[in-house]
Amino acid sequence: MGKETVIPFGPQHPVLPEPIHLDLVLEDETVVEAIPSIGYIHRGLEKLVEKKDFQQYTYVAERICGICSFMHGMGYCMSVESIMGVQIPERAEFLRTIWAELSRLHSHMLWLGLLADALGFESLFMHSWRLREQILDIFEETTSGRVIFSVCDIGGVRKDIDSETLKKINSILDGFEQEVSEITKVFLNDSSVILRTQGLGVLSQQAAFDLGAVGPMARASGIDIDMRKSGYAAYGRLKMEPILETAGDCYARTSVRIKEVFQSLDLIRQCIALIPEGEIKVKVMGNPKGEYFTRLEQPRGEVLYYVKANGTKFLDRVRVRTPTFANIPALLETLKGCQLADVPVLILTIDPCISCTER
Amino acid sequence: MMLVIYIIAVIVLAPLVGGLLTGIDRVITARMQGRKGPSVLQPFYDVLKLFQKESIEVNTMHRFFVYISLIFVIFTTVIMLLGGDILLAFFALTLGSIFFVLGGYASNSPYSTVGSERELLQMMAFEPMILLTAIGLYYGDKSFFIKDIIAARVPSIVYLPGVFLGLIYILTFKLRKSPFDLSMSHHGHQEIVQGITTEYSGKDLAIIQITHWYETIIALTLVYLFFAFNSPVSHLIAILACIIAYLLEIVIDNAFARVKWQHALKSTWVITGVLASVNLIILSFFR
Amino acid sequence: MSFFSMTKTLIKSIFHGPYTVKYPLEKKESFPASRGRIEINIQDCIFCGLCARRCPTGAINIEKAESRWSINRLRCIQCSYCSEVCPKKCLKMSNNYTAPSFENVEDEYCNARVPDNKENNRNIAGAC
Amino acid sequence: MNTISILVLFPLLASIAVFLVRKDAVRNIIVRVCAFTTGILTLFVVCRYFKDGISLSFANRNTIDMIIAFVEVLIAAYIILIGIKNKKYIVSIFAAVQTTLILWFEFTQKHGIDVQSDIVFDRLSAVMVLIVGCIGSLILIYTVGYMKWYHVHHEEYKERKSFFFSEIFLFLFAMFGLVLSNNLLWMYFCWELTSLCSYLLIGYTKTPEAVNNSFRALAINLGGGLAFASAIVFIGMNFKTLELSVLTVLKPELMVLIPVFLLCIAALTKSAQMPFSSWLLGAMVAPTPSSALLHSATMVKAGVYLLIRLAPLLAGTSVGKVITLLGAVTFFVNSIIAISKSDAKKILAYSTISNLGLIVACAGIGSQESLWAAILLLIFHSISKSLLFLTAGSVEHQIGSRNVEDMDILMQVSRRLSGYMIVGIAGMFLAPFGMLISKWVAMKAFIDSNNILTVIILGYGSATTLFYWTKWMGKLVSNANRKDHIKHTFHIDEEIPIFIHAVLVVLSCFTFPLISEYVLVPYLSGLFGPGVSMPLGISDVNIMLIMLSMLLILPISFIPIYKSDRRRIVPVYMAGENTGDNESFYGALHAKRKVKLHNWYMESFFGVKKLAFWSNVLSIVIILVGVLLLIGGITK
Amino acid sequence: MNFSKKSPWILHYDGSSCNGCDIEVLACLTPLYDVERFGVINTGNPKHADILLITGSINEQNKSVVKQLYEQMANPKVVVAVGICAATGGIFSECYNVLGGVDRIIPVDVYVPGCAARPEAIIDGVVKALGILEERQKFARKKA
Amino acid sequence: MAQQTINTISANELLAYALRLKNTNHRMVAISCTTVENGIEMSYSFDGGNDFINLRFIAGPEDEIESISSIYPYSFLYENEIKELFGVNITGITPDYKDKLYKISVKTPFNMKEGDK
Repeated sequence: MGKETVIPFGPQHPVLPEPIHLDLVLEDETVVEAIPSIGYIHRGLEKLVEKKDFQQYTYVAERICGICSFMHGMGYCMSVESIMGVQIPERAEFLRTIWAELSRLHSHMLWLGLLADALGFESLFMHSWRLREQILDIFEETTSGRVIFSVCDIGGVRKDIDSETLKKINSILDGFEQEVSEITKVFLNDSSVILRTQGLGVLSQQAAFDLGAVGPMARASGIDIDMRKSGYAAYGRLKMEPILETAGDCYARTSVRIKEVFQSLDLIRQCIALIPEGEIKVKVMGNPKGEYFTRLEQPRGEVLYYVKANGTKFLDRVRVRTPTFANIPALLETLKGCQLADVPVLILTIDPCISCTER
Repeated sequence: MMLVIYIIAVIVLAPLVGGLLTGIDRVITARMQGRKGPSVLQPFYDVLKLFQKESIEVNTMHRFFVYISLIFVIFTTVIMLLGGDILLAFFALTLGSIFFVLGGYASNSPYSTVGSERELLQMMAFEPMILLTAIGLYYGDKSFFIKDIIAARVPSIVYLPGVFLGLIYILTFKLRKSPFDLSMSHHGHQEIVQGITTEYSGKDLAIIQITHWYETIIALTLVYLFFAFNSPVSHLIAILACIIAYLLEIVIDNAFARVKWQHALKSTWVITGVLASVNLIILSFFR
Repeated sequence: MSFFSMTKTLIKSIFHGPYTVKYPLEKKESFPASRGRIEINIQDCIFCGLCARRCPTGAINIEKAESRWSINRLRCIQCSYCSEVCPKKCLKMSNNYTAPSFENVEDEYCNARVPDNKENNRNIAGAC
Repeated sequence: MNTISILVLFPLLASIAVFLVRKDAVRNIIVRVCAFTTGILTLFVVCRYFKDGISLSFANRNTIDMIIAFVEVLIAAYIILIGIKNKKYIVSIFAAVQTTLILWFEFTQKHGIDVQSDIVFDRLSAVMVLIVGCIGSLILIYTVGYMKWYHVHHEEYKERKSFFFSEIFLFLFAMFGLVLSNNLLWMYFCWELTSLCSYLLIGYTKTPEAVNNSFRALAINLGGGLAFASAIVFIGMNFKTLELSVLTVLKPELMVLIPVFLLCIAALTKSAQMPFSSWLLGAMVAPTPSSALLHSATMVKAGVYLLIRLAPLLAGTSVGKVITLLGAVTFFVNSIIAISKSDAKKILAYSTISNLGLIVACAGIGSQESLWAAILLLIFHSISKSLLFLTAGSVEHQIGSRNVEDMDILMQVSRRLSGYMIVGIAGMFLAPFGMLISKWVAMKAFIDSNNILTVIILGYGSATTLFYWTKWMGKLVSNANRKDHIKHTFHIDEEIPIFIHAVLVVLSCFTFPLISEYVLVPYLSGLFGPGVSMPLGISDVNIMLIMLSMLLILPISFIPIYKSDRRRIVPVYMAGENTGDNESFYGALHAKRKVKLHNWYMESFFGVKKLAFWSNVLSIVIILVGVLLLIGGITK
Repeated sequence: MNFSKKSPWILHYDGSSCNGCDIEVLACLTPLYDVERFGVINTGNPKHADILLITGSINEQNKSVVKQLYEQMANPKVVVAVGICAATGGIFSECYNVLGGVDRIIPVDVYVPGCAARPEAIIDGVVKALGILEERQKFARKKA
Repeated sequence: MAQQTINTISANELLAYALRLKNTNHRMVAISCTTVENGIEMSYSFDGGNDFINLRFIAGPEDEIESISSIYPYSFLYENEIKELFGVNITGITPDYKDKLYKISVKTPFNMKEGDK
């Protein structure tokens, strides 16, 4: 035809907070082909186990990604604990769950903001991020870090939350819920947002399964995958149902995440109500030997940690399969035939975390 | 002699007012977003900084278009504010805009080119409505001259409500506000980087900013025309109307997501087409 | 479907006033637990080297012979692991973060027994 | 013999002469000389009779009539034969019917009809003669250069250069005859002759596509011819006259409107208005000079010329309204479709149809303002469009493609050529240039005649016009630095006519107040009586001229600025992956990938497939409404 | 008057950070910290930017990108390395694909420590950078 | 906690197993690998809702492992990565990035000795 436009999209691009590159082949503005190129953040973290001992690696694991940093630390610790056969105190399980759900809140709020930004809805972006700061404050108060917490340790957690603070968290979350429900209404009801998200990037249930989608991406297409149902940490003692949508478009993915925000609020409240008194950490002695696969539900979906230890201080292998890695095939599928203006929106609806993906 | 003084006054004052409006816009927008926002004079700081910066370019041709564009936009402002022919002013403005678009093509860079296409598409979407506005105003007074329009016995808004609404609709394009900031937005985060201005820097970018200030004044002058008539008080009302329209645009900017080009084109043509056509057809029956 | 559904929040924000903390002018109250920088009480330090060995990034350097403890601020990840393992508990995390700098900052702390040895006490003013 | 007759007959002689000469070099000289002579003759005739005009009648009219009838029969026989040979029976039927009709009229009904003046030269004819003569001769000179290259690059086509040149001269003869004739029978003869020339030129390459398209053109034009013939018979039988000038001063009653409607149909087919527009698009397979001459500058103008002549009869009547609406719809739809095209000649063709639509709409209104606009549109369009066609031909010659997308390297290949092309495009739609001035007045005329629907259509149509021209212009100014471009020489035979055209485009804009004062106002005064004036205010005209001067002066004034202010040149922004040459980036798999930048075509909105069918239906409906209105008038 | 101090426009590029510093850079733009008070706009376009904020370390694949972005910025320009990865490579400095801090590739003017760098620290870093920007502007004008 | 089932298979049974798992609606979770003495230990993890199954075999340096991208198309990223970083000779990946998924400053695959390749 000769009417094709080929342009680079990324690695540096104002709508991309993280570097990923696409060769976009357009006709007018319609994407005919999108060929990805990754590796801009590839550092080689898995290989770092050869240089850091298994205790130090906790801190490396947390820095796999700065957004779900808590979950990464937790997943790694859980794997090592499982290998070593350590049963951590119940209070620690609950604290981990609270922080995990707070992480989900902060991640989803961040995502909502970025989505609004990709849609060109600046005020919504600002307000989402403003509300997110409340969660970060809770984090800072309880874990002493804003985005990277270093609070999870092998054998439990390093900091406790006293009951006073738990109450305070409860009241902060009440105010938060009220304000969030105000702006999430905009995401779900405003016509200009719906115009941009509804019917965009549709992934049918079959396609989502065939492409191995995980997390909200899969749940928005009606696939019931939620690792929290497996009952790790304290989830076994909480009431929760995975949130499912069937449309499989960007709107459904937004809707799933928004509902998960409220679900997380609910889970945190349940935890605060149920949390037992007790120790927060057991002492871990010796070195791990054995292997274990741990699977958790991150804000972005299912994550898999595979740890293999040989009885020395240094582990044989740590393998992390992050949710974004699993969602990339689905993203490429949805990009076909979309508009150039939709590219950032579609990239965002998988909630990409490139630094997780490339490690 | 007076004419020369007038012209110089327009050339100097229009960007000052335009810049100030942009500054106010930025402050109000920030407040709406729960932020403190920059100082009101920030747009001037930006432009002055750009003038002090190094100007780099990707080829020797593309800066030329920006300057020509500015000259024709100034030309338009002068015609309009001196009460000249409104259609002629539009033609000069279109000429200016086209040079701006050509500037985007001239840099031959991916995002500039896509920006140019989008800008052109926007022009295609809103130009008819601007023409129809002029025609509507002409219907009232049998004159395309602004000085005649604002000296009419009744304000144009009385018989041109539909046209006015259509104009408000496309004002969003002219002021480069969301939802119609496809080609170039105030807010940097856009899929086509900064569209046409991607390759401009330093002085050239400053010129583009100033051009936009003039365009803001031109856009508000159009609103003004609907309210001004031969009573002196009406001019105050008209200025008030301009301010309200501008505030409305700021709210719209903050309350909408950016639309895609298909929707921008379709909705603009349909809405302006219906509003303006119905208004004009009814008007033509009463002649 | 609705139009202008954001307006309520927008107008509320105008009346509420900015949420902004005017940072350099006024500071946001930082939490007591906030992680800022590692401070050392050099008098108590016994230069055992445990912190240096456990530090995941190798930011801490100890020369036992010269009784020197130094930390590279641009390597420290504020994990607080060193303060946990310190047998004398002389390391602690303060909630003031390190200020940005124009070059690599290495804070050195020398043994308190030679306080006047200015040449070896780089950045001591800022540190102690 | 009168100079006018010489002017008309000279091309005929040239045609025969060129046809007979087989040697390239000799023929080229003859063509140049004849073209030059035609040009001079035109200027001479126009200068001589411009002031007072002239009408001629011929004593030996009957002889001429007989010759014409004889040639018509020959032509008809030829058309019937080729129609049968190529199984395009519709052509044969049309030719047979209309020739029979005319012959029947000639020999049985014509007695007693007296023709006062066979040829009328007034200011409108002067304009047409100037266009035909000047542009025609320039294009002929251009053709000499063009055809040299054409057969080098298209070896697959049989070389028939002498045939080609001779056809063009023959066409000039027909065209002069057409615009000068007041005698409808003569006009009809020339009308048919132009159709034939067009057919022959479209079919020049003899490819199946060309043959097909040429037959389509012939069929539609013969259909128009049939309408013309019927109109002549109707007029001759009812009003006992065969003079156009007599017809136009009749009262626009129903009986007059019927033949006028028929003539309008003929005009619409010739001017390729919808639903008859398809032939013009097919005609683009012809070599570019013939497209420039026949299919944009002159022959298609014959239709609108006839409409402008008939305008006094159309003003305010139902036929006029129908014609206006049809013109407006054609204008709108075709300028929309042009957006979805990337072939330069296709764009030009759609733009031509669209602009003719505008002229038709103006003529349909028939007020003095609208006619002012119509004639001015006719002049400016002819010059600009012919410039564009010629440059498009040369561009094809230079870069081996006439796709607009490939023209981004033109700036590197030939700065002058792209400069000319930019002038041509600017002339088509930009502010201080002629087309826009006329559009402006046209709009004013529509408003003043309370044709609000047309105004709205015009508003939206102009905006689409802006889109496709600007994106084309954008390609021309974009500095693609592809290194593999071919250096080609710009033939002097091509450059001179192009240069003159470009100068004419600018000059005509500067002088349009003069054109208005010396041509349009006197002509319109003749129609509407005294009180006709230029529809634009003096201050506006002054501002326009200031803008035009600015456009000329500003680029030059930039030269010293460039000299004093040299800047650091950095690579184009490609998200950080520019390979350094502005042409490619590091893409997936770390491989270099070429950046391709193409314009938008928005086929889903503006594609032919989407629009052509329904717009044709719409225009047929409009015509049928016209017919119904006439029938309704009869039965009332 | 020197206006570069009044309107610093930034370009943020994520080298190979863990996102921690990235989201803190973005958080600076949001209501709580709102760096637009200082006239800061996150342009996302090297041609418009005055300050290049880089988070994360340099690796094989992004080193040419960083270099190119730096070259495409107009003078005067300042580079701020945000976070310890951008300064030294941080905890990742021993990874096989981390070449080290940003100063391996382009001259860095201000280092903002922290893992992740706090928004306050980033604001401080930008303010520090403004001083350098002003100096450079003066120097450039003297030379001209 | 989900059951950790590790089925040790031989390399040439992989496709058959994968197909069987696909037919019982298992989704692939991850492909992991570890360098062991006599080659690369490959683990293919599958999830079927309630059960979590790992297929395990050791790929020797000379072995050709057939890609399961024909059964699980989204395995291509994992396989490309493993092929590039660990040098497992996986054949028939669609699309094959030909060891260009990442641009890495050190020599890959890691287990190669100096001078190889």
